[in-house]
Amino acid sequence: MFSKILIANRGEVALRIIRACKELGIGTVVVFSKEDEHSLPVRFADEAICIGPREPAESYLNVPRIISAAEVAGADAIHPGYGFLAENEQFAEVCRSSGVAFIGPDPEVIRKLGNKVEARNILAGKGIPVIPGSEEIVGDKSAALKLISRIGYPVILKAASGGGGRGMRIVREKRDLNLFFDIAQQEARTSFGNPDLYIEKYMEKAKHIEFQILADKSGNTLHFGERDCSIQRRYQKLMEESPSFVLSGSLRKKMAKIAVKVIKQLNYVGAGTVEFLLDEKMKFHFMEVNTRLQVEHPVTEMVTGRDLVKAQIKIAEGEDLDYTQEEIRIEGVSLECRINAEDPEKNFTPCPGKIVAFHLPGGPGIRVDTHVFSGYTIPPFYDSLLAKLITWGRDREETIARMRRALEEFVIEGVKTTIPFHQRIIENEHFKKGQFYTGFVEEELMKGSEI
Amino acid sequence: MFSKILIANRGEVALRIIRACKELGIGTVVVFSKEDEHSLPVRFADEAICIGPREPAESYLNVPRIISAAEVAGADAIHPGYGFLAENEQFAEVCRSSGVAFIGPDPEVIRKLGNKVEARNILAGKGIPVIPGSEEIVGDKSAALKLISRIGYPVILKAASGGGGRGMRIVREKRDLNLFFDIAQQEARTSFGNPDLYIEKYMEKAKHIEFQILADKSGNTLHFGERDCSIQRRYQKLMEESPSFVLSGSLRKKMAKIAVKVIKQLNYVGAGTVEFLLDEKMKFHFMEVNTRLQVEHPVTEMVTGRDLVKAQIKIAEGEDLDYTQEEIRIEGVSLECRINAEDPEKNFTPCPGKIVAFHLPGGPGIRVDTHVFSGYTIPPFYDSLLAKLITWGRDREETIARMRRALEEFVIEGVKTTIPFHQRIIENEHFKKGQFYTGFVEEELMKGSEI
Amino acid sequence: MDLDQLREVIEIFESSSLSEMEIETKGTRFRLAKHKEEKSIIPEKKVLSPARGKETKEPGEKEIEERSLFYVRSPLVGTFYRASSPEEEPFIEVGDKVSVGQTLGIIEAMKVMNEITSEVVGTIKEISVESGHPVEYDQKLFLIGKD
Amino acid sequence: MDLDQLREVIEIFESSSLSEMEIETKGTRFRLAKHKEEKSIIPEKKVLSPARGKETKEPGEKEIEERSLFYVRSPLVGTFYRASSPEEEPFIEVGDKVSVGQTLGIIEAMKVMNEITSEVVGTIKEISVESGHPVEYDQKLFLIGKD
Repeated sequence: MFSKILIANRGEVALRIIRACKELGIGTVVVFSKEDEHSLPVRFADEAICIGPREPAESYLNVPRIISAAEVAGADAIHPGYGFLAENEQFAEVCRSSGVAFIGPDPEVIRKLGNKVEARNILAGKGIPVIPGSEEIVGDKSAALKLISRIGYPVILKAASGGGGRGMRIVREKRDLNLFFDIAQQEARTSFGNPDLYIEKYMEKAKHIEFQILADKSGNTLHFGERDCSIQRRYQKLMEESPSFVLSGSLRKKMAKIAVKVIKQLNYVGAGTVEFLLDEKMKFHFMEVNTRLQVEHPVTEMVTGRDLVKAQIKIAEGEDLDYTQEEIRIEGVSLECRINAEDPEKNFTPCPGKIVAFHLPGGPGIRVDTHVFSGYTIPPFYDSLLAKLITWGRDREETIARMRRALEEFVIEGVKTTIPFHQRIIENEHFKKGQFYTGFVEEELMKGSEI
Repeated sequence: MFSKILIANRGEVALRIIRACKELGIGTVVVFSKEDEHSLPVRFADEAICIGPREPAESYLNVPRIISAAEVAGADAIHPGYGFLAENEQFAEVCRSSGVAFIGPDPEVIRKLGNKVEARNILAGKGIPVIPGSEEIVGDKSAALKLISRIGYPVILKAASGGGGRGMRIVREKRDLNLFFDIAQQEARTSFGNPDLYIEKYMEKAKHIEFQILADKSGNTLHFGERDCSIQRRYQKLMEESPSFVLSGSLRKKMAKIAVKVIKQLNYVGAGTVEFLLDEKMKFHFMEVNTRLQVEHPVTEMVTGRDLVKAQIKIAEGEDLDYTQEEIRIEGVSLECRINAEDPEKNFTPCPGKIVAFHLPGGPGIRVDTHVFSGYTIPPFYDSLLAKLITWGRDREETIARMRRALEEFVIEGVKTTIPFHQRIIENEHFKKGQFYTGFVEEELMKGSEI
Repeated sequence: MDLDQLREVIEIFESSSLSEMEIETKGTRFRLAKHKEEKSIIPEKKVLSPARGKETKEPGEKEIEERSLFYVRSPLVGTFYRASSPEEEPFIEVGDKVSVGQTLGIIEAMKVMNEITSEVVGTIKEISVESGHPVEYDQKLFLIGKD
Repeated sequence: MDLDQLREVIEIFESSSLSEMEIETKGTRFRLAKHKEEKSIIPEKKVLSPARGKETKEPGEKEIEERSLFYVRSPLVGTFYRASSPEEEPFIEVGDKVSVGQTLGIIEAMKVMNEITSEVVGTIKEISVESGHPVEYDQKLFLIGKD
């Protein structure tokens, strides 16, 4: 068993990992930037080590400083959380060579899955239904046109090393390609240090459905049901639910089987998420594998009653999963709202600042994961996630009703938040019927409106 | 369906009922004393009506004022919560005659069960194993001695109209009887307006085990498993868990069957709790029925996934329970700590005052029911319950580990609380092994100590 | 006293970050203080009960009440009536003189009519609730100018 | 009353770290006060990291630092050494004169030895960390009195 875990992250996910460690009786050391000196993870961890100034490159993204902190503190494992270095193969590599366990898959696996084109090609060859698209980097517009002539419009340009929506553009006609190709390359270069693009068929009105997987070192690979993450804005997830309202039992089984197959193919160990697009005709297509804990993991924890972070740690310790697929039961429905410090009336502009009042909702079926407290100042240097509000109910109706009253009870003063936006979504008739897709927020909800 | 429910209570239970109503889409009107003008229930209810000054007799216990408020507000039902008028048969009676639904059993049933001696006698005759004791009021010491000669020492004196530990005394020898009989009578008179006492055999090292029941108007009577409420101080429950760690599956079934039988015998409709004492030899004895929602109902909600308050309201609306006993599954383990504004180092003296800092624990498996917020002043006129902290885990170990870290995360400044006391209990080896009984806190934990 | 100087002192104080200042010079003493409002973290009720909606405390009201004005407040929850029946004239109107013990209105609670009587001698300055409207405990019903 | 003097007094008080000040001179008395920031609702860390435990900010430190004293702070996380090996003499001792660029100590991070050098000319007043102890980013290592 690990005796001390270093948490190489900040905010609510750092707190989430500290909580898991405390429950397992494992010591915690959190690294932090000068800016986060008074944050909750720093207060609640057993130890805290300042590793640099506020700039992420000098702190949370700085591999040598984090490794050095692990050595100084005598940590025997590092949990990267999500974001920052969570999917960085070099970091995982340095951890290994420094003799510190990296809580995540092997660097080779991260590398393979980090290159989206390579991952597509590997898996397409093994009978996984991938989205029609390019088998290699698309270097210029003429190569793009050639591919499009084969798969047809619309298509989507994506960064080969990408994620999080940056470098992505939908191309519905030739004109769009001329407009967007160079911009997308430029964005990919700025965001990921790699301008390479690839092209996929764009699925209209498709849902984003992902399966949570845990795989141990002995090859036991279990799935924990799916999450529907189709409520997005600019490819950023805003709300997630589990299970999906539209999946039939047999389709769920089929997709889960493929998801497990993907993970097994890769000799993957740890927690991972297999993402699919589900099109209007209920055909599903493999998109990618995320090799980290997901922001939205709590909805899966709520419906399965399993603590995914503790499971992740135990797998990294070499423990085997001591239950079978049949023992994982999905009970009820869970919904998560990401409450961001953003102004939904002003195009979701980030709203850093001091929280002057903070009152959490409570009662049955409510979970809140947050690092914010009354008096805390949200720094402008990191992301704008304030709190994850998660509700559970026996059915989707109860879950939504709880979310409605919890959003009403939640008091955050001092900064603008996305609470009014979430309130608007849960009152939407299409949302209530499960009729939403990745373009829903922008194409339907925000059509002709301020939000 | 009810369109508006009046909540005749204050504090966390008023908030609990408001939450249930909001989730059901039912309007709420809360009554309050002048003292509670700035309380959370007053802020969160749709409407709020001040009914009197801070003295309970002039506000929360004043039947005409509450009924008048219901009439003025046009409420079609009243939820009494727990405490105050929750088990008052006259109140239930006046509600009925005023044409307002009382969310609880019929006044006749409340009356029958309110007289503990009568309830014992009715049920003993129907084959329910009651605790050996008096079949009528014990008027004086000589009558008491006569009874004791039959059942033997130790015995316990109880108030016939009692509850909550007042008027109760353990008698281990004749000298105790002389010492305590008059005091107990006096306490019973002061507390319940009735000096009548009865006597029961006192069970050494017995556990307090109670079953949660719901019964609808069609006679469907379902149980929701048991709660072990043996962690008490002066007969006041401090911690509760579900399920009990010591019950075997067959014993649980047997006790549940008797509990359901008790409720059916009485033609009881609504939510009720059947209390048993489980002695050292694992023999169980019926104690009494509580005809209200219990403070500790959340632990049952956590392990069954059922909202008991919403169920209670639906039954009062005339709806039938639409599931069977087999569909009620007990999953995992839940524990509740009652965080009181009391100083555990000074004999649990109440500590009213202003809350200057209030920070709730969060993350997986945590539920908090509280009416307190930062800046709230706890008035000295009502009870000292600050918050109920409830944790859930797949097994008892996980539940206790979560409680440990949640108690650590919980910040309450401005008043003394019982948090250190709860921390001490969960670290106790006997507690961890489930080896505790109603006298545990006073006879073992506090032996030779300040707490 | 030099008021211009006072104005200047206040200006200096206001533009500073100080929260308190005392100056004593040549027989004159200034004490200036800024107090921060302590805000409740819970938002104000969105929907007030019909009865509570009416009640707004004006500044200095307490002082006024103590001196010459007197509020008659509701001793209970119920429905307020200004007359003994819809056909009758109201018991009193604004401007009427009232004596101690005189009936001002009625509050119906649980089918019982409770008379509201005056505790002072004076003139009705204001009737705060409309007839037929619900009232809560301690709600203001009448304002009387004491004689 | 001399308002210019008042302004100057306030200015001096504001730029200080004081929370209260009283002055009485030639028949004039000033009392100035600043109120403390509200307290964080989260309790202080019970267990500080070994490195952070050492850092305690004394009042007025900022001023001192600006004028004649200079803190050398750690630019990275690692283990601090006062000598190049356990057998060697420490690079410097309290009281030693140091010049710009002179090695004061070493911080080992990931098996790499990073020299800590002086940016000023002066005298070592204090060595804040023991040899062999871990240090974090921005932690004070040496106090130098500038010449």
